[in-house]
Amino acid sequence: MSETTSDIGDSRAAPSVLRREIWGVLAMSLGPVLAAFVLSGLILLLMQVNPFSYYGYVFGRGLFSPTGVQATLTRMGPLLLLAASLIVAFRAGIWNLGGDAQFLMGAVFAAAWTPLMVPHVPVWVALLAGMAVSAGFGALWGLVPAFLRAYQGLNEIITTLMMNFLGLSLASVLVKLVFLDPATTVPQTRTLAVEDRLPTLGATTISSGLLIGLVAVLAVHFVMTRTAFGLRLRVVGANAGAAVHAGLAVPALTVAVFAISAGFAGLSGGVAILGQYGNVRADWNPAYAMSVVPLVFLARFNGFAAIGFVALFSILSIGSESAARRMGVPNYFTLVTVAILLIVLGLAEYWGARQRQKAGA
Amino acid sequence: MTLFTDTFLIALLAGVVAAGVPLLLAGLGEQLSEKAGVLNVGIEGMMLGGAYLGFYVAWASGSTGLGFLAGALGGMMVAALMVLFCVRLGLNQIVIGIALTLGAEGATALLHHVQFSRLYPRLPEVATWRIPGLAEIPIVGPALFDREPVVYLALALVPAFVWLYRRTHLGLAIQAAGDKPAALDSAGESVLAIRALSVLGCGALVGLGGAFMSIAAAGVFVPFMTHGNGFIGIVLAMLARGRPLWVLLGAALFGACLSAATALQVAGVDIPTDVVQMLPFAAVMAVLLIAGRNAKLPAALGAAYVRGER
Amino acid sequence: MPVAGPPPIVTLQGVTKRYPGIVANDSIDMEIRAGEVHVLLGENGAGKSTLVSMLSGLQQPDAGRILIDGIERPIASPAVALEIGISTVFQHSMLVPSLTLVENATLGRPWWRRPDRAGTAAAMAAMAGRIGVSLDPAALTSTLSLGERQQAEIVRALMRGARFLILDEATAMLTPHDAARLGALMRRLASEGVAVVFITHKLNEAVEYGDRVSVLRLGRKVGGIAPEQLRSMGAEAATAEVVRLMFGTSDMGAGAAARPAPLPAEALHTPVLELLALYAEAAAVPLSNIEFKVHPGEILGIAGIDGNGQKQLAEAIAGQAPVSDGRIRLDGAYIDRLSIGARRDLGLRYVTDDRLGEGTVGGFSVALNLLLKEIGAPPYWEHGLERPAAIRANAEEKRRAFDIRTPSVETPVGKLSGGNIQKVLLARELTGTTRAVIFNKPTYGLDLANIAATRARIRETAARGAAVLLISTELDEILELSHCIAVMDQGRIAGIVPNDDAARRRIGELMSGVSRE
Amino acid sequence: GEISSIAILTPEAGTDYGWNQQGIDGAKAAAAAAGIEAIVAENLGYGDVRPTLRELAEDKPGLIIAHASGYNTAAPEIGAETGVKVAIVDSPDALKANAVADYTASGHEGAYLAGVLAAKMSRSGTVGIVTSGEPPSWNSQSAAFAEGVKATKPDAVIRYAVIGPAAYSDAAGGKRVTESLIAAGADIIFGQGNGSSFGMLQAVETTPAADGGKVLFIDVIGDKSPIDKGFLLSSVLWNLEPVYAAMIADVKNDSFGSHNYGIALKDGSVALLKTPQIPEEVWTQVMAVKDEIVSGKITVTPHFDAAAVHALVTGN
Ligand SMILES: Nc1ncnc2c1ncn2[C@@H]1O[C@H](COP(=O)(O)OP(=O)(O)OP(=O)(O)O)[C@@H](O)[C@H]1O
Ligand SMILES: Nc1ncnc2c1ncn2[C@@H]1O[C@H](COP(=O)(O)OP(=O)(O)OP(=O)(O)O)[C@@H](O)[C@H]1O
Ligand SMILES: [Mg+2]
Ligand SMILES: [Mg+2]
Repeated sequence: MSETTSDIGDSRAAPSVLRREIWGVLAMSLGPVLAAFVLSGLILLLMQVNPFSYYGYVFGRGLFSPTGVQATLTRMGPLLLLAASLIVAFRAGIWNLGGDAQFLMGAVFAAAWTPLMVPHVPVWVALLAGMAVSAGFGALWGLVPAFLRAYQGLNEIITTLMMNFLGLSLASVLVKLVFLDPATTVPQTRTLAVEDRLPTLGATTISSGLLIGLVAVLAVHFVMTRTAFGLRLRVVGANAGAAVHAGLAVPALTVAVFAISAGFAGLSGGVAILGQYGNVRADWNPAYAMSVVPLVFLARFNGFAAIGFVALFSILSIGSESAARRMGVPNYFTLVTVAILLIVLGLAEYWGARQRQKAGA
Repeated sequence: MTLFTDTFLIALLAGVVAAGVPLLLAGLGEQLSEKAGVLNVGIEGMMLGGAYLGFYVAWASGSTGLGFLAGALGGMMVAALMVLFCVRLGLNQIVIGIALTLGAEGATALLHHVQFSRLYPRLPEVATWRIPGLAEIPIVGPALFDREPVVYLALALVPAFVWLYRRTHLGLAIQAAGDKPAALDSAGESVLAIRALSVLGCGALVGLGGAFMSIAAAGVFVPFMTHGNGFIGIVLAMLARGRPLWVLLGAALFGACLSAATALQVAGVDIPTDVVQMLPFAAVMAVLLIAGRNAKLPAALGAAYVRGER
Repeated sequence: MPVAGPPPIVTLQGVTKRYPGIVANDSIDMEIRAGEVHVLLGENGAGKSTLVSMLSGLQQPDAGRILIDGIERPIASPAVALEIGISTVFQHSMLVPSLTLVENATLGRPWWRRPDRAGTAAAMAAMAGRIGVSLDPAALTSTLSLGERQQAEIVRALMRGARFLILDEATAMLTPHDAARLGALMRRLASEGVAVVFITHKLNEAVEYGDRVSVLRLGRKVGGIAPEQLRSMGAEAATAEVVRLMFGTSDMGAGAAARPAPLPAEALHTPVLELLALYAEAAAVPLSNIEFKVHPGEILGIAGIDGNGQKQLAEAIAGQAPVSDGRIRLDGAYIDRLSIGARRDLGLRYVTDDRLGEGTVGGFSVALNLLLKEIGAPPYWEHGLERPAAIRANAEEKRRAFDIRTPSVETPVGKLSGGNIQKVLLARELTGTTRAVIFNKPTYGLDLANIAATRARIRETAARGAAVLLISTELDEILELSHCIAVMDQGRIAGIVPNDDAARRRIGELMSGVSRE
Repeated sequence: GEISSIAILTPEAGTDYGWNQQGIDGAKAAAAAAGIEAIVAENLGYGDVRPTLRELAEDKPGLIIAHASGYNTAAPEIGAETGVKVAIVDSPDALKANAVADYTASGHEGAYLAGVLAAKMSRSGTVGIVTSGEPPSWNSQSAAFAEGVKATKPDAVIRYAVIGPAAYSDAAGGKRVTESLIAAGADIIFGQGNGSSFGMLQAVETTPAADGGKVLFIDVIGDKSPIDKGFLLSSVLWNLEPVYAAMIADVKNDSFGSHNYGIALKDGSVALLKTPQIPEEVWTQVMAVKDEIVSGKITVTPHFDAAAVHALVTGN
């Protein structure tokens, strides 16, 4: 499963080429979105729903209404952190599909300990510590597959999927039996008071998780494309045999990749809890990581593109719930729209690659 | 009042089969697809497709046999999209796989909403084939040898696949398509044909597994009813490293753990349910730790084949 | 030119193939006739393999026509090629590693049929016997050395009973003895009416086995020698003519340099690289009791038939394979417990023969591949940050110095021709300070000019005081460069001989197991 | 105060003959009775409900009903942020004047009656409980059911099994586990689960009891008699309309948030479904027990934690 990314040599293009590229990128990103809406619009027509009103509501809510766009931006925070997590892993050729459990581990431990810390230390200390805890426990959960892969050669797709199932169960065991808020009958952790959560941006309801997520994705992008450490990881990912031959410490790098990747996933859980939700309920699993996986692939592991796709996905998921309700369409339709969008974006990528090849020939 | 009567043991063993057969079919299907170099993460969607179409046809026609056939067809219909996008056009297999799963989840839930959400039709019990002689064995007999034909088919597929992989040119070609497609291509065989065939075969098996869930194991279709069985199928296929018998063992292990969890609860053993539910996953991790060293995957797994590309 | 008799099996008319940034084949006209060995020559990257890929159906021309038996017929796929009777041994292995040789040989037969393993194995063994190589049809391909794989591919191609056989650098991995046998076979096939296209960088082979020569340069056919001409010319003159066509000058590669001068006595005091009773457990050919010393400035050749543990030896010294007993010393310090990177830091270099598998990262640019073993080192990285200008400058410099033919230094290295990938490897390993260098088949796949340049570089490396271990299956190369020659047989050193007048004979004896010393 | 509309949020679709459907139907009925509009947001899942809450709050409905225990942190927070009154479940302590009220809907009294009914109807003396998970509302009914059985027939055996940690849609699992319970001797199944309850129903319909007779099914929350094939013994019916109607009235009187709401046998918001499977004399006896509960002679205390349920069912 080696993915040869095309931006490896990062062409330093001339200005006119650049302008053409920007147009190309715009056409390449808006075109497929439109095409996807036409296709799902046809299905809506079959269901006797006016597609224009439906998508009017989707974008009206997800992008153009003040509270809607704030919800979209808030939703992006944890997703961006997961994108950062996956970019590190995928660029290093590590198929970490266990992001959901790593996310939950981070969420559960941050939720368990931060409310306990708050009375004793300044809030910002508690929040920073909570984020550190979440990253730490996310990373810890990632270390099992890391060591199995690095020192036993065990394929990480199997182990991360298994650790995912195990982690979901463990998270709910922890919530129900260990970190239970004694004050409620509902199995959930103690709640971090609204005023103790991560600050929102100015007078909005946008969680500062958005900023953390943006910084994380950009930092990861920079590290992976512009630093020696990132290059080492990419060598391991592209050809492990060559990495061994070049004298890279492949097992250590593998463990490092897992720790960073799972750490970001854990931090994503922590930021979601500390910034938005305040507590974790038993059996809670928003399954964000599985949604981000295809987005990161479509972005070809590029941080900027990932931000774009995460934004699009967030707009769609915030907007279509509202549209479904207003139009009387079952919410399941959102799944169909996302599926069509992913396929059309994949097709656009294919078409673009062919165009590039033709242009080069 | 003893709990562990014959009847109870039979039910537990039958439970292993009921939970294990869809996993076995999913694992065998995924194994076929992976051997040919296509990482099929869309099998959850194929399973749902099979579960829905199988149930619909069985319900509408009143024939479970037709239902199972339609289930295989439903899986193949979703698989055909995978063939078009990933084998023919070479799009990213993980993106398309996840998209197909989401799409099938949404589509079958919508269809269920329109058709069944008021009536929740349930099918009568599926007729079983009683194997004379074997069915008389105490406990094991009724649980294993008086079953729906699909169960026998699933079990028979295990040696069939061993035979296919080892003893036919097609088997060699499938392995070549996953390990070094260029070699297969230069030997004059179509990589696309082999991969398409494998993915369609995968879809048929997985769809049949889904139909088994909706027609036989549940007798009813509800949205998202495969609830992750497809992903467990992926794990089983990877765990088995190309050997069908290992898929069978893995599926049996999973089924056994589920039945064991039920048995423990029914027996009133007071461990938290969530802990009991971790059993199968913990068991697989244990197997991985003990036996899973150096799991080798086909070299070209996940990579689209483009002739002459360097 | 009036055509007498049947039309050529394949006729190329204005065939053109373009890749991004390069015209790999530029309007090529060529005829390939039954009963002829048609030798295709050209420097690395000239476009030979590209032509082969179009003849075998792996690529389609962007322009031009292909005629089969005088009738236009595109070779749309490998299946069509096979149907026409075109059988190819590609430059890079086309065997499935996870299948045995027999199973590889049966690929392509009808799906439903049961593989006839016994029958195919017998046929393979028979064909192998005919060309004088020995192979184990039941062996799993991944356990075989590159040389053994190449032999198996030749056998498989011959088994297909083709009327048109293409051999793309098929002798690159063979010993001169085996190459001669293959040559004789080509002649025999030609006399039986088969058309053979033979690509090689060894001009002596070209002149000896070829009926007709075509020379490619920068994608264009720049000339050729017709059969009558070739027959009348004599070996010497023909070689000179070929060199003129290929490089535009005729005094290339003239006469191998004499043996190296003996080392000064003081160089022999302290060895740089020392192996002490080294054992390594490996699946097929374990190393046992390997002992030798290499002094500063000394080149120790390792001769032997391919697959006798040479690769294990190189990997054990480089740190890529575990050592079960014995020690390795570099400049007096024990290095056998050190990691690959630590050994490299001490000045140990290993030029691998597996240029695609481990030597390079195919999807990465030439520029990055040139620095693959120095990631993080200044001036290319400062404080861990990439310095693109420095990386580029380094690449441009190496590209010039080593004559790497690439559209740009940003081109993914996997897109280069085999020989040019090899140049990237050499360029990477032969710069900077080195104490000991292991060369594993350093010139395989290189054209004449590049072989000469590479050999000069190996000499230079030694002259600067490094110890050199030269693993090669080319005896001439070893005799040209080495001070001493160790012969490997079955994972042992059968003997070490000084490079004197008797060396060639004694090596032959050692290789064939006649004597041991 | 003024009230022109109410909004209700549910995690799943309102077509499940269960929790979601009862909530939505109740809200619609209460709104219709009060002559106001009901806005329904269904199928929201348990992931992130805040955006929907904020959007609904924009239209300033008189009341937002957050109909899932998973919403009981988010709803009061958004209510406070936007100044909209919210009703939540499973958080009796969250009461806040003119802001938050709780309606912990627990059918435990009805489940107790179901236990009495099961004990009287069981031929084998073994009854089974199947649940798709262990949320508080399931637990309180499982526990009360067990108490009802024990109180009626102390030597009865109760078999208890959970399909999976969150196996709400696992219909095949529901059937498999139910079949195991039947094989363990149960001839009455008390089943709780959304999609998976159809698998339980299927098991009951296709598996004979140990004595070869019929196994009967006791459902919860909704009324599945329209789709019954003669195996539905009863159901612990919830009716949320009175609860919501009381809320609307309180909003009008500015007394919302002064007290919590509940469902009980007393006002008929909890009831036991009568089906043809129940013989008249048994029904009469069960109704007698009901009267004792209503009159306070028998008190049924809810147990919301899984451990209490395990203790009750294993205490054989
Ligand atoms: N698939 C491809 N994509 C891009 N460029 C290619 C491809 N195949 C060949 N080339 C380019 O075409 C040119 C000719 O390559 P080719 O492999 O035919 O050379 P060659 O004559 O066989 O050289 P060598 O002797 O080194 O094997 C090279 O510059 C190479 O980089
Ligand atoms: N991992 C392995 N398992 C089994 N056999 C092996 C393995 N590695 C090497 N061999 C066998 O050991 C023998 C020596 O291999 P080695 O690679 O050292 O030969 P070589 O002369 O260096 O060849 P080349 O340089 O062409 O690869 C070969 O016959 C090969 O089949
Ligand atoms: Mg070539
Ligand atoms: Mg070697």
